[in-house]
Amino acid sequence: DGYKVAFSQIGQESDWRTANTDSIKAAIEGHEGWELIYDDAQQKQENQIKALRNFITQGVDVILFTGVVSTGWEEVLKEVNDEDIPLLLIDRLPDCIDQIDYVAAFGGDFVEEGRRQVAWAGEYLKAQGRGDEKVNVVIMEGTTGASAQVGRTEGNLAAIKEYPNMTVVGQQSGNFTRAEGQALMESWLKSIDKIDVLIAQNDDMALGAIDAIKAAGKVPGKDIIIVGCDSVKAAFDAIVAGEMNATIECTPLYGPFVVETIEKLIAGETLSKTVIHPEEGVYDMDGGIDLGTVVSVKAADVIDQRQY
Amino acid sequence: MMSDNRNSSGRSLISSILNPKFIMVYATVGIFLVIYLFGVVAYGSKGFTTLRTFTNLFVDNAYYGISAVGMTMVLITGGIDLSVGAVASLTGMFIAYGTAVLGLNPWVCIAFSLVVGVGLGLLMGWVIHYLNVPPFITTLTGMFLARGVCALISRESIEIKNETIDALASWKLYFMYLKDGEWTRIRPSAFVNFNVILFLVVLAVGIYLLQRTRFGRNIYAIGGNEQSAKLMGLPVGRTKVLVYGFNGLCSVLAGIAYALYVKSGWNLSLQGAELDVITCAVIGGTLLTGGEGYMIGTLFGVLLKSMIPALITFNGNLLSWWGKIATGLLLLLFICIQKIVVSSTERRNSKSKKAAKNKA
Amino acid sequence: MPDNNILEMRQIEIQFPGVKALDKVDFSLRAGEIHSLLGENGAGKSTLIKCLTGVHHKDGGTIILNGREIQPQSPQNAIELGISTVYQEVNLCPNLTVAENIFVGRQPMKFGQIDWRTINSRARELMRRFHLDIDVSRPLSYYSTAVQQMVSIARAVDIQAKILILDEPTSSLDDNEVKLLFQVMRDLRAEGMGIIFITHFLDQVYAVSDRLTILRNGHLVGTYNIEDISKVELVTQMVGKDMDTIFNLKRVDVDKDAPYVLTASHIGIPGQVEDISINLRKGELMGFAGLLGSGRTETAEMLFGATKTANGEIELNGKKTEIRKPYDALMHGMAFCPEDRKVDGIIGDLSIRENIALAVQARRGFMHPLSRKEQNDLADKYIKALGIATPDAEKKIGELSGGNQQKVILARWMATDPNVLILDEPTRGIDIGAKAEIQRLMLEMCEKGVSVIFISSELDEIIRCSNRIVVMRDREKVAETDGANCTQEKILAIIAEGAQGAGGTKS
Amino acid sequence: MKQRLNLSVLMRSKVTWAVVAEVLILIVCLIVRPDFFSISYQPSTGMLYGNLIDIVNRSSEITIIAMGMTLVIALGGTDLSVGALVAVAGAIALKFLRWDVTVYNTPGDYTVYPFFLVLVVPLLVCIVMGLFNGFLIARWDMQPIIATLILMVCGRGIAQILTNGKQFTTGYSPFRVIGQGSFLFLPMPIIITAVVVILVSLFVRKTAFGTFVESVGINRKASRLSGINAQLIIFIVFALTGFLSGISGLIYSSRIMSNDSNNAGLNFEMDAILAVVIGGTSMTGGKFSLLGTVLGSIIIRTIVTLVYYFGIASEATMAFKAVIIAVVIVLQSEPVRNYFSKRAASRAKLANGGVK
Ligand SMILES: Nc1ncnc2c1ncn2[C@@H]1O[C@H](COP(=O)(O)OP(=O)(O)OP(=O)(O)O)[C@@H](O)[C@H]1O
Ligand SMILES: Nc1ncnc2c1ncn2[C@@H]1O[C@H](COP(=O)(O)OP(=O)(O)OP(=O)(O)O)[C@@H](O)[C@H]1O
Ligand SMILES: [Mg+2]
Ligand SMILES: [Mg+2]
Repeated sequence: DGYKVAFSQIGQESDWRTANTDSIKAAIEGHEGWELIYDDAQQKQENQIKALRNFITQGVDVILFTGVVSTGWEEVLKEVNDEDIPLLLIDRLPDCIDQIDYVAAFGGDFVEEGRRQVAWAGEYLKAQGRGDEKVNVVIMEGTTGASAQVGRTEGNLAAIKEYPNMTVVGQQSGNFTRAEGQALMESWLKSIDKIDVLIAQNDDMALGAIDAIKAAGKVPGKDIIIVGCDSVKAAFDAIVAGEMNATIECTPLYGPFVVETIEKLIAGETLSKTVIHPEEGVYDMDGGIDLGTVVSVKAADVIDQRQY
Repeated sequence: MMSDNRNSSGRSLISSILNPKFIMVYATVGIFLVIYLFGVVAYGSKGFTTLRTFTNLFVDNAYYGISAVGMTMVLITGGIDLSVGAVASLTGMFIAYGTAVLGLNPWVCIAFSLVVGVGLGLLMGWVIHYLNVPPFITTLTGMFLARGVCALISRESIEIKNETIDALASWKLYFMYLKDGEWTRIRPSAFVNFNVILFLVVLAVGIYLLQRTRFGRNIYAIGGNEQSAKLMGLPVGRTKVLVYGFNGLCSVLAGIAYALYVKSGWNLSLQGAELDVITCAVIGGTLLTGGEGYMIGTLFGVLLKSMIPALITFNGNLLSWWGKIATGLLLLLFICIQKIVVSSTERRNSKSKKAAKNKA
Repeated sequence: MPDNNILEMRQIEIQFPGVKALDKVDFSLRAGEIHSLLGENGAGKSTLIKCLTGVHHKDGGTIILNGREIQPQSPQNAIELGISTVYQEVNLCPNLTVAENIFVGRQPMKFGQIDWRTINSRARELMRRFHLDIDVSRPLSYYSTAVQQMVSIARAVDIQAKILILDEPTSSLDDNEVKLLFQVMRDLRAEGMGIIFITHFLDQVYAVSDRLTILRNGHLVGTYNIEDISKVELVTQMVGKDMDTIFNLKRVDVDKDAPYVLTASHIGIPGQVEDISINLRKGELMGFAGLLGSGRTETAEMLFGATKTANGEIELNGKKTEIRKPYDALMHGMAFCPEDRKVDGIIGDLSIRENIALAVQARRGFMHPLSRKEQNDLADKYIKALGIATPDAEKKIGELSGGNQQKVILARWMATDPNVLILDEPTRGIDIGAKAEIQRLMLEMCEKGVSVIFISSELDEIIRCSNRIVVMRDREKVAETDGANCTQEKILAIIAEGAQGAGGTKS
Repeated sequence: MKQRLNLSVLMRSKVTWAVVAEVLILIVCLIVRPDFFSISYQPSTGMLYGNLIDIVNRSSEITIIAMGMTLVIALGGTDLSVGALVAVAGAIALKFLRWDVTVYNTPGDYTVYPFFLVLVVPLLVCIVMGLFNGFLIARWDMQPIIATLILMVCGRGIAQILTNGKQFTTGYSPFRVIGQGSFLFLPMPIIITAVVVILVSLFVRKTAFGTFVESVGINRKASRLSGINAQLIIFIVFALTGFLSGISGLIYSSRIMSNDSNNAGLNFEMDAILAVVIGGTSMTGGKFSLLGTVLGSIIIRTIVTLVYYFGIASEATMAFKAVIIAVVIVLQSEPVRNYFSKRAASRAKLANGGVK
């Protein structure tokens, strides 16, 4: 029997997630001697718990885990610990991370991403010489309660304080979907007199909003600055077409990291427990905006290398 | 276990075991066994045959089961309740918010949830019966309301950190065996927890209520023909209101079980659970037209429905959506069986009508 | 009036939207009497008792039970007050067992649990009292309507109330069963119970009751001792016309050489009805006689394609025809008024107009709709022709009385200009006036050359109207006789003989 | 007198209460934010622009489905599969537009298969799925709610598996026209909806189809015995509902130029049923009102739009919706209507007496 790697994935709710799944699947299935047991929980916590329990029954060798919510994993993860199965936490990390044993944790920094979104807009305005102009910002949130929404909102709001010229005039949920992003933007354009910046907590909502902005007779990317998140291919296209301004990367390509970690694990190395954040970029129309932790890259330059 | 097999003579015992009204239950059990056997053959080597797989069916689905008990009653009256998932979710939220944010005693939260859940159930029952609003619409509104309140309380998932809850959640009864004079857990460990016990208790209460009390028989009568039940002098209004109240209670208990299961409250948890619960009951042989259904059937319905995702996970390579498709097919299969059984008993009925008539 | 009235209803008024169902009606019942309540369809009989049992709430008047004024709120309330009722439509739960139907709501309890053993044994005893030896632990739906009717009577009797109400309990019982029921009623009377009995069979009224009350159009006509009123007088009081004008009907003569319009040879469904052959001439009225459950309805349904025929073939106007569904029959000029008009006939929430136009429309297909004017014309024509009592054609058919509903369904089929008209118990549950009216219409159709198959459980009306009579027994056609010189005795003899014959050869 | 009586008849009608509810909601808006009602012409897109337009525009998907749902409910059933069919239609359309997708491609203004296939295949598949529902219900006498639950459960799975769980995007401009184009100064979905509503109404009311549906819904057996082909009627109604769900799915996916099998049509079945019921059609079957349904659908969308417009926290959306629907439904309930109509009648009597 091969080395059994079990992966409990949240679901297939977006392009990002699909890319994430594909990356990990490809990496593990491509590795000689490894067998992947994959479970997709369809965005349901209970399904994930069931899957984890099932993995234990099957006696897998290592479990990759990302939780649909941040809470409520203690019990089942302890069970995993009890059975001495190494646990690899990826992407969305559980709140109980301090109380359980894991071999490594790897995931995006949602708060930082949220901060970057606002910071990009702020710096961009400064670069345009509009640094002192009063601008109205709307924040289009993701599905309420999802850890990405919680983290990014925290980052968004914290960063807004750094830019006194920005005022939040709207903050509602577009549920991470294009359709709702579109409908929400449509309404905002009517209820709010002036919108200068749209911070959309994922690219899908931003892409939806672009259509609504066009329908309102405004020019997306010019009249309204649009900052998305995730950096999916469609967002790159929109940026290159000049309809969107920037997207903050949140990479789904965990495959290489996962393989490396598991190999180390098999080799018997001890791993550090500090949470590792992947290197992520910021992509925009022209590049060169300095956000402190990262400098933005021109989207058109890298669009051909994008995998998802 | 069932109602009528307490007949005095042996002849009637056999005849009541063979009573066509139990056929659907047998069908459920039969399909369960077939699929279980399939699992054994296909994934036996992966650990499907372990006791753990079986106990996990209970441990992982106790909250569905608890809710399905109440739902079965509602369905037998000929009604439907779409609010169960939302009420359960709301219960989790009350417990999480109450203990984590307000620092209340969990029992206070549970008591409060019971008042709200049962109250909402009773209210919906009242609206359904006395205002004559269809159950589908009434309970859909109830679902919106419960979800809405849930989201108003908190939109983030709240972790439950409380000693009492922790103790309840982590209490487990392991299956042991004697090895070298010492009790050892079987491997992979199999256990039952508080939720399973709660489920079995609720199930027992459900059986008792349905088969051994006037209240339960009134439920069947209402499902058989509400107008007749009324003319027979049965307390139709009261019974219906109480049934929705009881279902509210079950939803709250399911919510508690779910909260113990995930130890958190989240406003989006258990979305779509109502249809899963209804599916369990239907697979268990309960008719949505009312008047037919047994708790035992529902139990097997729950086990059957939860075995499908388990099999998909054992396979480990299928898109989980195949699970959905398999559930749909199972439903189809089941209804076909139901159809065949019903039409064959009807045929038998018409023959026996002839016989009875001749005798008379 | 002697003062042992256990029940007095005074000046009862009930108003339904658009109808005054009861207008200042008085009614009284003594202990130890059987009191018949009579009246045409829609006279308000059922309404009066439903008012007593709390189904409807009265808009005026007082009800006094044992000297105390009561306000029954619900049937439950009425049972508590000692009033036990068998309603007009069977009101039991088909999914519950026979035993449970008898005891539901008042099950004997033991140790906080229902005592199933007692329920079943007591139910078995009770059914034996009605000479029914059936398995009481089977669901009610397992048994025929007659058994169900008996179960519902058994339940009402077992409640041991002071007042027992029977609203048309005999409509689906055969003679023996009716006799049995009367015996039980007399026993109960002897025990001092007051019984209210509603029926459309006048013979039964005379057979069992002590007094009778007549209602007409929601008004009280009067209360009489049974000895004081003759049948003729009674009918006159009920209908407001006298008996002769009602039953002045004549059989239609048929040409002996008239062509056959419908020939069925050896049709049947194994296990249900077998080997039925009939041939029907143009303009002929063929009566189907037989006991309840003898297979007449099934034969009619087979002819009309309502149930699929397994064997045999049907010829229409000399041509072999496949009739697989009612639509086929309709297209071949057949028409069928089903037995259970509430369940199989009326479309309750549609208007009279829509109900009348339905079959014509079905024949044309939905892509060729009748215009509103055509529909109105049809409706007006038949409302007038059949004397349907309604303020206008837009009234919902569900709100009409039974007899008028039956006429609307007849109108639905007459509008299609059928060659063959099958009427299954068109007069069941219908008052004498309407009954005569329907028979008259039937004969008129024959006169116009329509062939009619007429199924009825009342031999006298079959004999009165039919040209030929088919006698059925045990799902078989046992004889065919000429209508003109046939008597009740002769048919009964055929049925009885068939019984011996069948018993001899088959078992 | 006549008029007074009519008032009491009006009070008895459920549609009246739906109108009252919608008007009340809008009056509240008018008081709080008069600018809610402004409509202007948007030269760049050639469309009228305003909240009211949005409400009608965004209600299109539900309205179109609810046309079919009205007939289904008039038949005494419910169709739970419509939402899943929306997802299926979108998935197939995008699959045909983007058959070339292997990994993640740039959405260009092109289509892989001819455009008519993109439109026709999803609709055909939806019709077939509708026929499947119809088959289970008409031929096997299944209860509609259960029969359609099968596809509700499976449908989304089928959509996911068709697209292998991926979300495709397209830039094909003819496809964009369906959801984002304009005609006669109005957004295309409004036009499509109007056409659907008119065609369905004509089909139902100018032929005898509507009467047959009501007849079968009230008493299927009696209808059959009267010569109506009840099975055919059921087949047509479910196939039509499938077809309309397909149209709705095309509009939905054209609005976002992508398929989204997770979210497309999510809970549409509930909204459509609500729209029908608020519109005054009884869930027990029988008489129905298509116009009422349109109104019901608009009421539901008005609520959502208001939530967005007034910036009501998204947390409150559900509760807000619940309260409004609860009020409408209680107002429409039989006892309440009877109460009002009795009062109207007695007031009419009083007034008459007063005059005399
Ligand atoms: N629920 C109701 N709503 C409106 N009208 C009704 C209702 N029930 C009965 N009616 C009307 O009241 C009148 C009396 O009806 P009722 O049923 O009492 O007649 P009946 O004497 O029992 O007739 P039958 O011999 O046909 O049973 C009829 O005109 C009937 O149409
Ligand atoms: N729906 C049914 N289901 C089962 N058995 C039935 C059904 N209808 C009739 N039967 C049985 O079939 C037999 C023939 O019934 P049918 O109705 O044809 O007789 P009938 O002569 O018309 O009697 P009736 O006067 O009661 O209508 C009866 O014994 C009856 O019990
Ligand atoms: Mg009556
Ligand atoms: Mg018959």
